[in-house]
Amino acid sequence: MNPVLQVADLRKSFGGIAAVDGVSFQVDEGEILGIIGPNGSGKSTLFNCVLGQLTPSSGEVRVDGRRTTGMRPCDLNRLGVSRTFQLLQVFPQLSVRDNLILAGQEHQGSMVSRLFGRADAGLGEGADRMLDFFRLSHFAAQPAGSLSYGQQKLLDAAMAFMAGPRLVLLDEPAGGVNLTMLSHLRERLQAYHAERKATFVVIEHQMEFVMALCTRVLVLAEGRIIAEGAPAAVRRNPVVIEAYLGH
Amino acid sequence: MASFIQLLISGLATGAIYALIAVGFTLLWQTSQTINFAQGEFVMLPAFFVLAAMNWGAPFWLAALIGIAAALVVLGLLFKLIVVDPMLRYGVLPLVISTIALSLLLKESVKDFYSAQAQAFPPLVPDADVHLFGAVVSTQSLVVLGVAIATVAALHLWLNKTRTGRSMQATAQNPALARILGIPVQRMVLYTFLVNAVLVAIASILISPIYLAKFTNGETLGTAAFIAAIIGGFNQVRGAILGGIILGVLDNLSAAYLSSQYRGAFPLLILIAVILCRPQGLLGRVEERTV
Amino acid sequence: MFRSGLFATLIGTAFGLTTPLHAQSSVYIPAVLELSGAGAVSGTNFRDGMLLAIDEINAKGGILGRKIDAPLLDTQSDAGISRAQVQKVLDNNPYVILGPVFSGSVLVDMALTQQAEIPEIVGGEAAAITQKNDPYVFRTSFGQQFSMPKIANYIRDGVKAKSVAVIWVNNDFGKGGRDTFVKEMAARNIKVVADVSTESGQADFSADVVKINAANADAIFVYLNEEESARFLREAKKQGVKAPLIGETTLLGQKVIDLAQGAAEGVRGHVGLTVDAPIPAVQDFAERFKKRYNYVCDHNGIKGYTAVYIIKHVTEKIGKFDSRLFAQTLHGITITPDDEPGVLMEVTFDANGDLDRQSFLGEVVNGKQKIVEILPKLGK
Amino acid sequence: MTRLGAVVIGVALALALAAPFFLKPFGIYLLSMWAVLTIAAMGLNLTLGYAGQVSLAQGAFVGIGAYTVALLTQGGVPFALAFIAAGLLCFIVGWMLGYPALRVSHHYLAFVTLAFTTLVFLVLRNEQWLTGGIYGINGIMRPVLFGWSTGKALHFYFFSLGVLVVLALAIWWMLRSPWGRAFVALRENPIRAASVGLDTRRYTLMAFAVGSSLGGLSGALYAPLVQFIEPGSFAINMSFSLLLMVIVGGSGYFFGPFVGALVAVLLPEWMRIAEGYYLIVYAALVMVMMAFCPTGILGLVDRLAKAAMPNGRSAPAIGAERTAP
Amino acid sequence: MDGREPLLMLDRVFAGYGKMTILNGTTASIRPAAITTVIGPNGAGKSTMFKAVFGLLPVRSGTIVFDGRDISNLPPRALLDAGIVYIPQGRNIFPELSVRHNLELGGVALSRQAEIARRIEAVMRRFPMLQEKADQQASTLSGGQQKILEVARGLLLKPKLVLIDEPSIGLSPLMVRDVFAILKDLRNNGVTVLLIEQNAKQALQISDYGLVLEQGQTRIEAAAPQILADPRIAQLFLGGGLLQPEQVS
Repeated sequence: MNPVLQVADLRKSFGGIAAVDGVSFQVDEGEILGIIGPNGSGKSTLFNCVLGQLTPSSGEVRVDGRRTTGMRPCDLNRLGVSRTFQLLQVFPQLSVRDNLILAGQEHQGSMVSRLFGRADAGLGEGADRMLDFFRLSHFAAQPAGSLSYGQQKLLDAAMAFMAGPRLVLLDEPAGGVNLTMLSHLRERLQAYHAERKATFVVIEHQMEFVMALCTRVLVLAEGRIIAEGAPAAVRRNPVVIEAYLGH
Repeated sequence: MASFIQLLISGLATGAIYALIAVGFTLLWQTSQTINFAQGEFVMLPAFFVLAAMNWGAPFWLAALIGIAAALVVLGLLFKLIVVDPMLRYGVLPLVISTIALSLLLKESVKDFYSAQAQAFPPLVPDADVHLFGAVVSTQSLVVLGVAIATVAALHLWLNKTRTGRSMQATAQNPALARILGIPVQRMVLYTFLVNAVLVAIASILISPIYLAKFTNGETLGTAAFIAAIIGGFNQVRGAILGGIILGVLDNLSAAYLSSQYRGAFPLLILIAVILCRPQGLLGRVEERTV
Repeated sequence: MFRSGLFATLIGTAFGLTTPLHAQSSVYIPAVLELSGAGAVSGTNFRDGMLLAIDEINAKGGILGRKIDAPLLDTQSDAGISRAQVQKVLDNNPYVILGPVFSGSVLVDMALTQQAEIPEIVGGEAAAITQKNDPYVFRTSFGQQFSMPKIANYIRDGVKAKSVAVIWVNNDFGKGGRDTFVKEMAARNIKVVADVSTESGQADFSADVVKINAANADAIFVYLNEEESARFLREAKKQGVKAPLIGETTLLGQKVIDLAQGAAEGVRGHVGLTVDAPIPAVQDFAERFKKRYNYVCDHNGIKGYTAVYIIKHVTEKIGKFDSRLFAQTLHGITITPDDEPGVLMEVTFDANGDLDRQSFLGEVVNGKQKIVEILPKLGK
Repeated sequence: MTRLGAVVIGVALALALAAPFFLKPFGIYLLSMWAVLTIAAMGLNLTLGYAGQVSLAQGAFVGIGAYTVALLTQGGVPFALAFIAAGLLCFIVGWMLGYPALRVSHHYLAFVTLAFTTLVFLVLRNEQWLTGGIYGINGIMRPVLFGWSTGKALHFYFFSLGVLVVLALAIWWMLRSPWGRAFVALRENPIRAASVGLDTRRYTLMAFAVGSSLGGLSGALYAPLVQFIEPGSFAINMSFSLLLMVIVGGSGYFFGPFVGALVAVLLPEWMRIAEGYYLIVYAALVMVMMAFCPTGILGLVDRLAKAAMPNGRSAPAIGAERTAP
Repeated sequence: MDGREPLLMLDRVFAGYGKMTILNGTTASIRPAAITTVIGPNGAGKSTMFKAVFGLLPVRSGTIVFDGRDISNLPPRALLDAGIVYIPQGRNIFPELSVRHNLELGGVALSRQAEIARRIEAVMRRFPMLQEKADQQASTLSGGQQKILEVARGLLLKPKLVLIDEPSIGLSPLMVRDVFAILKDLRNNGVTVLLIEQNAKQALQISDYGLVLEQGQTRIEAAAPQILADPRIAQLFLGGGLLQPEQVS
């Protein structure tokens, strides 16, 4: 199988303190990798380094074999890496449909063709299908800010899929989402994965969610990988329990 | 050399005034995110309070006190209550427009209700010249420099040596934490407005004997205060002082040695350079941003 | 709904503004002046002098039995707004327009008044105003092309200077004066050794005085607005400037002398219009002005005052309110105080709209402007 | 666009076309000034209201445009070419001025652009060989287009109105294209925008450049309208006025600048009934307006309309949705 | 459990940010003169609970009773006066002020200057490290020293209840032990401590009681050893709710 994402010996320190301390792993095509770990274990820093929001202190990141360390987030996205955010990050003043079109439009044509071409950049139908898929069609014309929290989370996830990405990094997709919405979200993610053979990396605290969704789990503590394996095995691993509950 | 010292000393005196105004400006920014585009007019106005009091027959010292008191009420309390408070939660821009309108209002009011003419203003000390290192310095400039330094020093002492002053600093540095500790944040914000009012009133009384009191005086002073505040560091009292002095000296030196037609351009170029290379200002600290 | 409401109000209001407010019993002589902004001092002086004259005339029954209706329109010292205001008054068929004072504003308004054939009596002193063959523009004081030669002659013959430093304010007034002055100096083979530009509203003149002192000129020509003149004089005194300081009306006025607090002693220059002129009518006017407005009138006050009386005289001479005839008559006319006391001094208009009067060489002695020489009218 | 919106636009346009026939030259001049300044305010609304970049340089761009047209037409270049040159020059300068916006934002950017405005003023004033210096440039001719002279007030008004309509349509087109969505995204959340592939750097520069070029085009009309330009007209006060137009009208609303410019051009004239005190009254009114509707007039209309339609789906007067159309 | 009245009681408290509801009817009874540790997975609402108690987040419904008095939605200042002190997560010092002045700001709620000075002296005697560095800028302290400064500052008011959120984050194990020792000492002096701790095992070891939050609801309230021994705790952290929670809308 082809590795979609390869992270090699990644380090990132802030003022002498290593938040990510030599992390290496790879994600194969079609995999759903979960990354878990207690607060402050470096999950978000790791994500931000992979996504180009932060420049790693050392180490490298490859996407489809191509070195992407230090690339701008927008360029990475156009290479097919998309993401969702931990806190709500939709564009509240744009309509739900426009949020989706926006998430795909930069992958279409050039600056000039986007100015003179169609207003929906040819993404209208795609957006409508995505709305359907995430059961958001009813809200298409509403400003995204008027949606409930869980619906906005769904929209956030839908946006990540708009451009047909190679790799999706989901940052706490379940955070703050109520249980009904949560199972809906999980079910939709699984459905999307099944349909498109997409590759996911998920950071999540909601263990039930991780265990149900992921095929493989990495456990991060104090900036290092302390365990790796199938969800059920990781869960029983005493090292992991120790990391979570303290010494 | 003598002329250089001449320029340096008058630059320092002018710069000290800019510093006074810039300090107040940064205090308002720190505690309430107010960019006061009327700050120049705030300096122009108290001189007219003093002149009005003198017209009513008050001796100069009393008139000066009345001027400061009036500034406290009008430029401190009323400014906060009427102009700033209602608009604070709508972000910076509406307040910017409002202070721009306020500057017009103050200018026009002085012009219409007092006079369009420049007014002589009584000096704090009799005018005399002192020779220093081959340069001639008027006692007035020395007084300006002295009082400005003393005022800033007093403010600095107050901010650092009194409990209230430290509470104000705490409010400016971290309002959320200040609230948790029970510091009356709103009252501290009011104090900064009052401090600003006192600073501009003192600046007004210091410069008016030299600049003359005129309704348009604020136009250049306000801009100078912005530039000084930014060069020095928008969130630092010390920075504003440094910025003011750099600006005053630089203005004089560039007018004398570079180009008088473009004298206004040099501080602006420095300003742009500072913003682009060191946006937090020479002494400022980086404002934390959350990603 | 809201927007259409705004538009309706717009049209309504614009109508309201353009409906002539003056009745037949009055004559409409609007004044477009710098009442706010950088030119407010000049504009308000002009206004106060003008209103004094109007009240005097109206108290005596007006012009040809009609009261003067002179609404004030503020240009905010901006040429674009001044143009709009002149357009506004032109829509109401004015008899004559007074103002503005800023030369830049005059230059933009002239095109409109010329087109409408309405005379405009202005306060501007830039040479260009009367060099455009506009038969409808008239000055109230010397243009710089008349005053500068007088100063130049004085510097050559009176001061006997071989070199001169010039300090000027970088607005249209100062730049215009400076350019004319430098030309006159060149014509007289006097070297300009320092040419210092200052900002309007500038407070700190130490750098400028340092530069001027370094130039070591035989004389220093100062062409600044009043407050700046005062600030400059104080700095010059402080730094011990030795060379004689020569200036124009804006250097020798009583206002400057008061503001400079002793630093104006010994300053000399040419004064076109001054309340200190040794002419009883002028001093009498100055007193009335001071009594009414509680401040000392400057040359702009005299401009406003005399402008109104010139209108009165010419109108009474032609016997009717005819704007074109007014302009024709004003060209080449000479008005003496005997004909019309309100003009204060004998004045002659030439074919370009420039005027000619006596002027003065003055000096500041003991805190007062002392006239040391009366320069005759050029035409004599 | 709702039917109500279309009706309001139609009525407004009809009024704009009919009004001058009921007005004397002064009224027409004011309307022309409104049309010309609306173009500049529309540009600033793009930079500030849509893309979220605070600029105090718009007045300087009006100045650059005005001088470009004045100098070129006096040098014999046809107006149409000079007009395009003004827009193009401001586009380039605006693009370059956008670079600071990539490094700093908010008040810092405001001060950089404020400094730029003052520098432009100093250059216009001091480089007399080129710009005529403090004397300005007088006698700027109004253009003759295809044999049709715009010398008369009424003709020039229709010319300005025409340019305004064409430019407004162009901007409307741009805002309804993916660019408009991108600008709003840039304003609301630049980090998120980058994560969906938006080249925030390029769009920021583009917002600055297009906004500035509208300022230049406005200046290109300002020069022949007033027929006289001087550096002082384009000092910081012009930028302040344009900012006021955008904020008072409603920043980020498509028709905000139209309303804002109307207020800024007409309000001082209305206030002249307060005679000598009119500027005091005007300033006080602006302060009151900011206190009571800080989101601008259209923001207020929007709010009222939403209050009137409790289902939250607003269909108020056109342009009262603060998003890309 | 002993028969003493609880010092702090939460009764079906709802609170959250914007559209997000974090506390979904949280209920708790905190015993006086004891350490109670709040544990639970991330996002369970632990910090939110503290903020709601301390008046930093509006309580949408439910009541919070302290010392027999309803304190729901009182401002922080009133809560300080009532005897509650809150020490949030992270660094909460004024870096540019001296250590002494940082301490002093903890006493703003006291009116008498002399009293504050006296208490500062007392606190400094208790923490000699602070005495040593009294006139240095607080930013020169190490992370653990800063935490001690924060705790010491909180003690200036002689509070009845201390809310302390994740004091061990970013501290070395040695430092954590010091901080925990201070908390134990407080409890021994009659102060009630409510503690949030990621390091659940270690925290529970010094605690008298434990409180387990999940999804903004209280799952277990019991004596600390009992919770330590509960096999469900590991499960709670590593997935699978304790109880199958009812649907939350």
